[in-house]
Amino acid sequence: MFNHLLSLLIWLPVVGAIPVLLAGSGRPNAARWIALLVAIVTFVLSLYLLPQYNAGNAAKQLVEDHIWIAGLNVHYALAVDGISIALILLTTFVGILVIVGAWEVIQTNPHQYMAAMLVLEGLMIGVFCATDALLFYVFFEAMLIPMFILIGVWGGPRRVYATLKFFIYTFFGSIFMLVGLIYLYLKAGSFDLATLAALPLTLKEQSWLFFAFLIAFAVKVPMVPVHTWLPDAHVEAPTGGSVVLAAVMLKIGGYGFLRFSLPITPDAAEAYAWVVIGLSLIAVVYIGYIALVQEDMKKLVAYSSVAHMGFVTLGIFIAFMLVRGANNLDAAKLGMQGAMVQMISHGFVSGAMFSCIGVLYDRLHTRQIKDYGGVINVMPWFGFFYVLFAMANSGLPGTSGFVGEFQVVLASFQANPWIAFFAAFTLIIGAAYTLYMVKRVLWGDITNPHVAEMKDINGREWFVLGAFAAAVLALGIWPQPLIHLMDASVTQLVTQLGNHKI
Amino acid sequence: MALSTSILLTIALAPLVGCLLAGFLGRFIGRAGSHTATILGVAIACGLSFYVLYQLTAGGAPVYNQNIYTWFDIGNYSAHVGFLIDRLTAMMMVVVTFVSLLVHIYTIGYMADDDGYQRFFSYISLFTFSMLMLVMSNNFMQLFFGWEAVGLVSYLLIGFWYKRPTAIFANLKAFLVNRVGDFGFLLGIAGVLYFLGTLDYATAFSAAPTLVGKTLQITQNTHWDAATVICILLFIGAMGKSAQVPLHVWLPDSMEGPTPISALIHAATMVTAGIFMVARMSPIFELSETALSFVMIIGATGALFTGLIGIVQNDIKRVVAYSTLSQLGYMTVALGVSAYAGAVFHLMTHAFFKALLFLGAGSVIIAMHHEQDMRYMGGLRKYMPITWITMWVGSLALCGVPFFAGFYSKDAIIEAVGESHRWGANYAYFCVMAGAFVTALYTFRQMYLTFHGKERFVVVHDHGHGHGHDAHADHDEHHHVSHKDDHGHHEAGIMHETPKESPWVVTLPLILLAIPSIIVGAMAVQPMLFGEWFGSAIHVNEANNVLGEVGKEFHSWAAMALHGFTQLPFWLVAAAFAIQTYIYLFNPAVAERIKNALKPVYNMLNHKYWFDAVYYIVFARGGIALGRALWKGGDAAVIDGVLVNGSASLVDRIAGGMRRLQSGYLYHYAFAMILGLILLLGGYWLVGQ
Amino acid sequence: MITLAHFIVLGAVLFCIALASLFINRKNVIVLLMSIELMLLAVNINFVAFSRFLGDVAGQVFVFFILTVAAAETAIGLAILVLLFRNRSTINVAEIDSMKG
Amino acid sequence: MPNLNDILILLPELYLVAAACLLLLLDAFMKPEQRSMLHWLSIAVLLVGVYLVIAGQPSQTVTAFNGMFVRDGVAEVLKVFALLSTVLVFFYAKPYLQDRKLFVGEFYTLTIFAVIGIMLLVSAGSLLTVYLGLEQLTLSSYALVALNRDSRLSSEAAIKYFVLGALASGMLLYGMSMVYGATGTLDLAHLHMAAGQTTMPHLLVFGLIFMIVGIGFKLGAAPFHMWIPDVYQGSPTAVTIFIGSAPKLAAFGMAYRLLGTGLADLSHHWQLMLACLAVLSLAIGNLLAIVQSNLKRLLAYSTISHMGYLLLGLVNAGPEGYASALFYAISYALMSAAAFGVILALARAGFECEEIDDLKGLNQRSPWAAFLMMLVMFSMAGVPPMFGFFAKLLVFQAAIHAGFLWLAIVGAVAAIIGIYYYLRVVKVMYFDKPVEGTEIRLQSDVSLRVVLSLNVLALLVLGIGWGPLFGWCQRVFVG
Repeated sequence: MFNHLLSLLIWLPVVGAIPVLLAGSGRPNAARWIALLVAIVTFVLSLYLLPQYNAGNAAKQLVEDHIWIAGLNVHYALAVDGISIALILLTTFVGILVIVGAWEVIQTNPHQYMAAMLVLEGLMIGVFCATDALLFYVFFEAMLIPMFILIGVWGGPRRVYATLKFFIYTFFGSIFMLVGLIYLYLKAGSFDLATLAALPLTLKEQSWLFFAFLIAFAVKVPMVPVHTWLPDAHVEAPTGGSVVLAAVMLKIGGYGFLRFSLPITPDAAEAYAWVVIGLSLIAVVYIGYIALVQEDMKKLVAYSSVAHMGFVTLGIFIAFMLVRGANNLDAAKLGMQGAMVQMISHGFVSGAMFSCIGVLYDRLHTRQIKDYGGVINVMPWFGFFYVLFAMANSGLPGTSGFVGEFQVVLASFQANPWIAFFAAFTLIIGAAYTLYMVKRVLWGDITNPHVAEMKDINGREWFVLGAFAAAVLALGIWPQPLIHLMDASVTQLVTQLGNHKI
Repeated sequence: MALSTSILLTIALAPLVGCLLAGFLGRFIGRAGSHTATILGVAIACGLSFYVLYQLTAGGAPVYNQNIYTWFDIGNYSAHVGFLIDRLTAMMMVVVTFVSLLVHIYTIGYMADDDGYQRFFSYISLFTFSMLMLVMSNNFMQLFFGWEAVGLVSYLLIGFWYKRPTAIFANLKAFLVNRVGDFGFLLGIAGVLYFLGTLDYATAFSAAPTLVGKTLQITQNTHWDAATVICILLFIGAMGKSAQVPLHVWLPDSMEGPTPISALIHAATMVTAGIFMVARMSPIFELSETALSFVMIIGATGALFTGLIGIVQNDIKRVVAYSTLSQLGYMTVALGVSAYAGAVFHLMTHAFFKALLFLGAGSVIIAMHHEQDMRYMGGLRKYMPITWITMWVGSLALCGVPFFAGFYSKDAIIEAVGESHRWGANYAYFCVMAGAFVTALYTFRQMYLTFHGKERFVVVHDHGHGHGHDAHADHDEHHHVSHKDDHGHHEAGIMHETPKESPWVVTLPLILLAIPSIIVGAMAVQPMLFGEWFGSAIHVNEANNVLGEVGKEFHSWAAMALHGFTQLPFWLVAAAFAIQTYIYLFNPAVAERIKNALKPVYNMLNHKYWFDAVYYIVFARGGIALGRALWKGGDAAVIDGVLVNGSASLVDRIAGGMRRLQSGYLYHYAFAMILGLILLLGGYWLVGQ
Repeated sequence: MITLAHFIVLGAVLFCIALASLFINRKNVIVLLMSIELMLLAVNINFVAFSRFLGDVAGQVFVFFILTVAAAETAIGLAILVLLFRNRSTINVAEIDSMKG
Repeated sequence: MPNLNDILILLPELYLVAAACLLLLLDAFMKPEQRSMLHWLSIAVLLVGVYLVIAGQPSQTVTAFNGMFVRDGVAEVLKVFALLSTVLVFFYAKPYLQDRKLFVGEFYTLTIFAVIGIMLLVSAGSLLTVYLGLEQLTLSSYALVALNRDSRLSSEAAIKYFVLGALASGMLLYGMSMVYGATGTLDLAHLHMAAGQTTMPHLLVFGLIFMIVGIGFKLGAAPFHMWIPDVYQGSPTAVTIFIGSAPKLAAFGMAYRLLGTGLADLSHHWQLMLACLAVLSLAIGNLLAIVQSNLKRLLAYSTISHMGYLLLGLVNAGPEGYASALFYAISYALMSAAAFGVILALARAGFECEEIDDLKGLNQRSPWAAFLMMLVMFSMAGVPPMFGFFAKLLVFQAAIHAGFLWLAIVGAVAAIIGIYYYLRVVKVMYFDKPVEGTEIRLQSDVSLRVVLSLNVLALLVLGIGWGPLFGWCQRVFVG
């Protein structure tokens, strides 16, 4: 079983979706329980990755490699390293919580909802496992379908606009990547990522490919200025959709940078690192100010996601300046680790924030901040979680939100104090938009009579938020295990940055 | 004997346990359960802290510096959670836990009938934990953790009465202003890591001398001295936390919180974290004259000018708050002249007498049923003697009357500034000297208004009186829409029963704080200031050792006090005493006349030099406006409007135009085909050419 | 002396006339059928001419096939024409535009 | 003098001719209520045809009638899929025809005759056979389009189709005549050699251009696409589905025979020309599809864009290019069969289900149908893991390999525009509320349901396991 563990992780949820669908709208509870069962089993299986994986070894592990398309030398090749495992665990963890979170919230066609969620989960795991570029691309694109359905069917009033925007935006990004991959294939005669990484390319080729990849992943991350799909998608998506979108899907963009841009086009990436760094800093400051004035909670958190993901791209690309400029590998590792930790942490925090907003939405059916106020009076427990996650969102030490930002700022100071200066600005603006929202939603006296009737969170919501809280605190208080898990892989990545291709 | 890790862990974690018990199980263990749990936790911490201090001073225990666990470890860079326990730390631990313990006890009385009883205890225990993590840290990461954690608790406690608009405005303001400081602080830490390659105190300090001559490239051809940059960045953090001008604006508003935490957090401990931090970093600060001058000037400015505001305040707590600002200024000045020991010494004495003053004020507030406006008090001394006496002790200490604790620390600072030759030292000297006079002015004014003169309130014995509305339009310049809270209600100057002395849980802490406010100075001045008591904890270059200079004339605590009577500061205090006695005991009308005579000055002070107004317009309003502009202009208009939807509608328009080509007429279709043929032929012909 | 070129040109001219009439005529579908016939005749001339000048019979064989198929084609064309007239009671080309865009 | 061997090589075609005539007779002597027997018989006939094609496939390329008829791997693949897609057509068409009193023998016989034309065309060894096969196919198609005698639209579609078709074949013939004149041969194999040492290169290229017009028309590539929307919309859906599937394979076969074997040496000329047609087709097809409200018309325009992609493969002008184009043609045949199949399965007497809005809220009414249609749409849009994606992948790869990177990028941009209208269909089915009063559901006919489901799932299965099929496509061209 363990020599096909990765395949199992990918296909179990996908196949598990079938019985869920078959349960049909007639027996919603059956569908829910099956879905939950599948999700839990997947999570438990993903935990088996940890003992299976040798963290001391940077090499890809748990390799599965079969010829898929002989004619095109495409392989069904799966393998994981520390980075993948971390993200897979995040995926499976969130997988359970969204299903629990949707339990009786989704009333129309719950079986289809659950099935879509499971398929989505499987495909996302696939993205993190694939070591064949085409296989990666297949998962990368296929993900869009269930997400498209999730937002479109169970979404809000403007869901059609949002979901079309989401789909076309992302498709737009990835199609150019496809052309780039074909070009690479024709040069290398294989889609194997390791082969492509070893392939020598002129700077001109690299630059074209770099931007092909950049578009694809920048849209996914998303980076300014191709971020505008995210707020719309989040606002219209059902809670579960938002959670998965923010917690896992955005990470795939950052992951793509690590797997494609860095190894395949290192020299171009070095040449254009300033572009990405600049955009990341814009994301922190510009988006921070925009988030400050949002009236819709989900939009606000969506924008804050853009700002936080800015740290991911910053941490990844600062590494170039550090390795190639200052030849300071340790600082580069610090930045890269920061980016990775930030990814995982943002997975927890944003997921938690959206779950919180979902809790409010289920009670009052509005996401407008002005409709709330004084919620703490009636929902003390909810208030506790909300403040906790808000603090994590504004990067308070002791929560996971702090670790990544801290490391990235420390690393970027080594490259250039001004970068650190703008990055650290998130300390102020991040706290401002988050706590300003908390002030208007949570604190104060009750103004809206409907708020007075709101019930505090029930056991199910307690479970979801509690799980997120545990993760947020654990990662904040002791990040070393996670860092250790990824250390070898990050080290290898950073050393890769050093060797030129031209 | 050496200190054991387990003891230190107990000190740190006991309050946390208490906090969690009160916080999560508060409903089940009830009020009594909650306060016993938390008080027990803090008591343990306090006792053990005393033990640790004893061990370090008398027990001859070596300095403890160990990591507990690795927080992250990447290449050469690593961050740990660990403790560095030397005498400086131990002293801070004692101060923190002792004041905290008393505040816990005091709270039983003060919050007696508040719904958030358990929550409050949970918070202050959490604060104690965070503060201990801060002072006990042996590295910058953990320091930053404690630094922000205390900020969080302060945020929660200022907004404790979350129904009050003013409270939740104040706590947001406090957190954000602190974040501005932390912004610099974080960059400072990054700088430390960059230049010294470590986050660990010991390693960093031992490597500090290598900073000399290093520079940081700011632009193409400007390079700044590394040490200066780091120190100023770190000090910006201190400015936020220790409410130094111009980041002081949050502290007065923080008085929205319940009085016990004003005493604990916003007077005795948290706000002094910045002072402690700079003292801790003395090996680095000693490397930069520039940075120290900067520190000194900032501190001096605060010491004098925030004090002046105190004179015009009518809210009893705000008077104390502004005096805190000015006292923090004193400590900062001391840091600025490299008299770190003096700063820390003043920090300690100040912790006691300022906590005493706050708790006393709180006791008065209880007696007045949460009336805080001194204009409706007066003559309270006969109702609440203990409070009255202890408050006087505190006030005299604050004014630095010889033999009281405050005298030793404050006088030492003034002397030290006098000795200093640092750039701007003269300005600083003037400020601290004038500050002494100002301090006395507002202190005595407060005492007289509160306890002496005739009663300015009437007692109406009716019951079932109409509660609820407030009348404080006359001084809502400090964002006070209302002083009403969950306790009692009042109309200005109308009491529903005669004020009476507070219960023992309130008065006991007052007494326990009054004692050190008198004696601790005399006890500690010798070793702390002029002895080598702090040992390696504080590092001063010989050139800057102003305290050493001061110490040359020092013989004994008694001698120093007696000598104090001959000094200018004392006479300034005396003068202030005389003036205020005349005005408030014999001729109150004078106050009004002075006020009207100096209208512009009064306005300036009353509006706190318009700091808040300007900040509010520029940063709060400005930020919102900027955000809205970027959103509507950048995201909505340009990116979505033009690029995304624009291109979509462009495609639509093109398609709409092209569909007219599909006219439905056979001959058009045929023509299109022939056209295609001709195009191909023409193309071939062109290529052929 | 008549060369191959003359035949080719003749064919070309006929072909062009056919093409022109296809989109110039807007009256009558029958004219379309006629011009199609004309087009095929132009093709036939080409084939015959080439085959004659190449001395290869295949071209002429092809012509026979074309003639046959043309007949069938016309038959179907007329059938459709009838159908059209039955349904719309007009064979005016300019009125056959109910599907467009 | 034809010998028995020639007959054997032609066996499948001859057999079909015989069978078709037989069916015609049968139909004449058959009571209307027995017609469904005819239906099953025709399906059987085609399946036997498939068997004959595969079973009788010689190990290497053989020719009959002095090379006028070629039987090679390419022909085999095309014939097999042409026959199979026609089988699908029969399955899907039956209920539709029954509901509309169109359930007549002619439909089956004409279709089979058209298929014979296709088979002839794809294994043509000479210009003459190309012409004959083409006419056989088109003449039957004209008749099919006009099948519904009482429909104004059908007759209009028929006349348009007829006139333009005749025009196209006229141009094709004219081109053939020039090629013949330039090379002195009709035989494609000889043509290949003769083209090299022609004395009249310009005449040859002129001929080539006229032939490309013919090919472009058959493919429906812009600017020779004008007939497609009207014919797709006008003819009965049962006929549209046929025109939309098998003939595309024929068109590819024709292009391959004429350009790939006959005029391969002129590839440097026709590559660019095809590239231009590709760009135009991609642009026009995708842009105009966006503004359509009629589903059949939308699919018609999407056909045009798909042909543009197919041309992307052809411009490669090498084995891998032909393989990818063939692969694309097959995938397209399956997809459009499935797409129109869903429409047929949802249509009922008095309800054509050809407006996009007719699908509103399909997910509530008939989740399975909605699911199938969604898969088809994503496949057509080229979203992995559907079949259509890999077809696109291959043609892109072929184009880039031939140095047409810019063309691949145009294709990519077109795909982005294209995704929109496919998503619109999904959106209507899933996100919109069903219109009150309308009762839209799948036809009850079991065989239809099963076959349709299999057809659509094939798109998914082939998306995951497309290796063998692609291998086959590659093999037939290297030989």
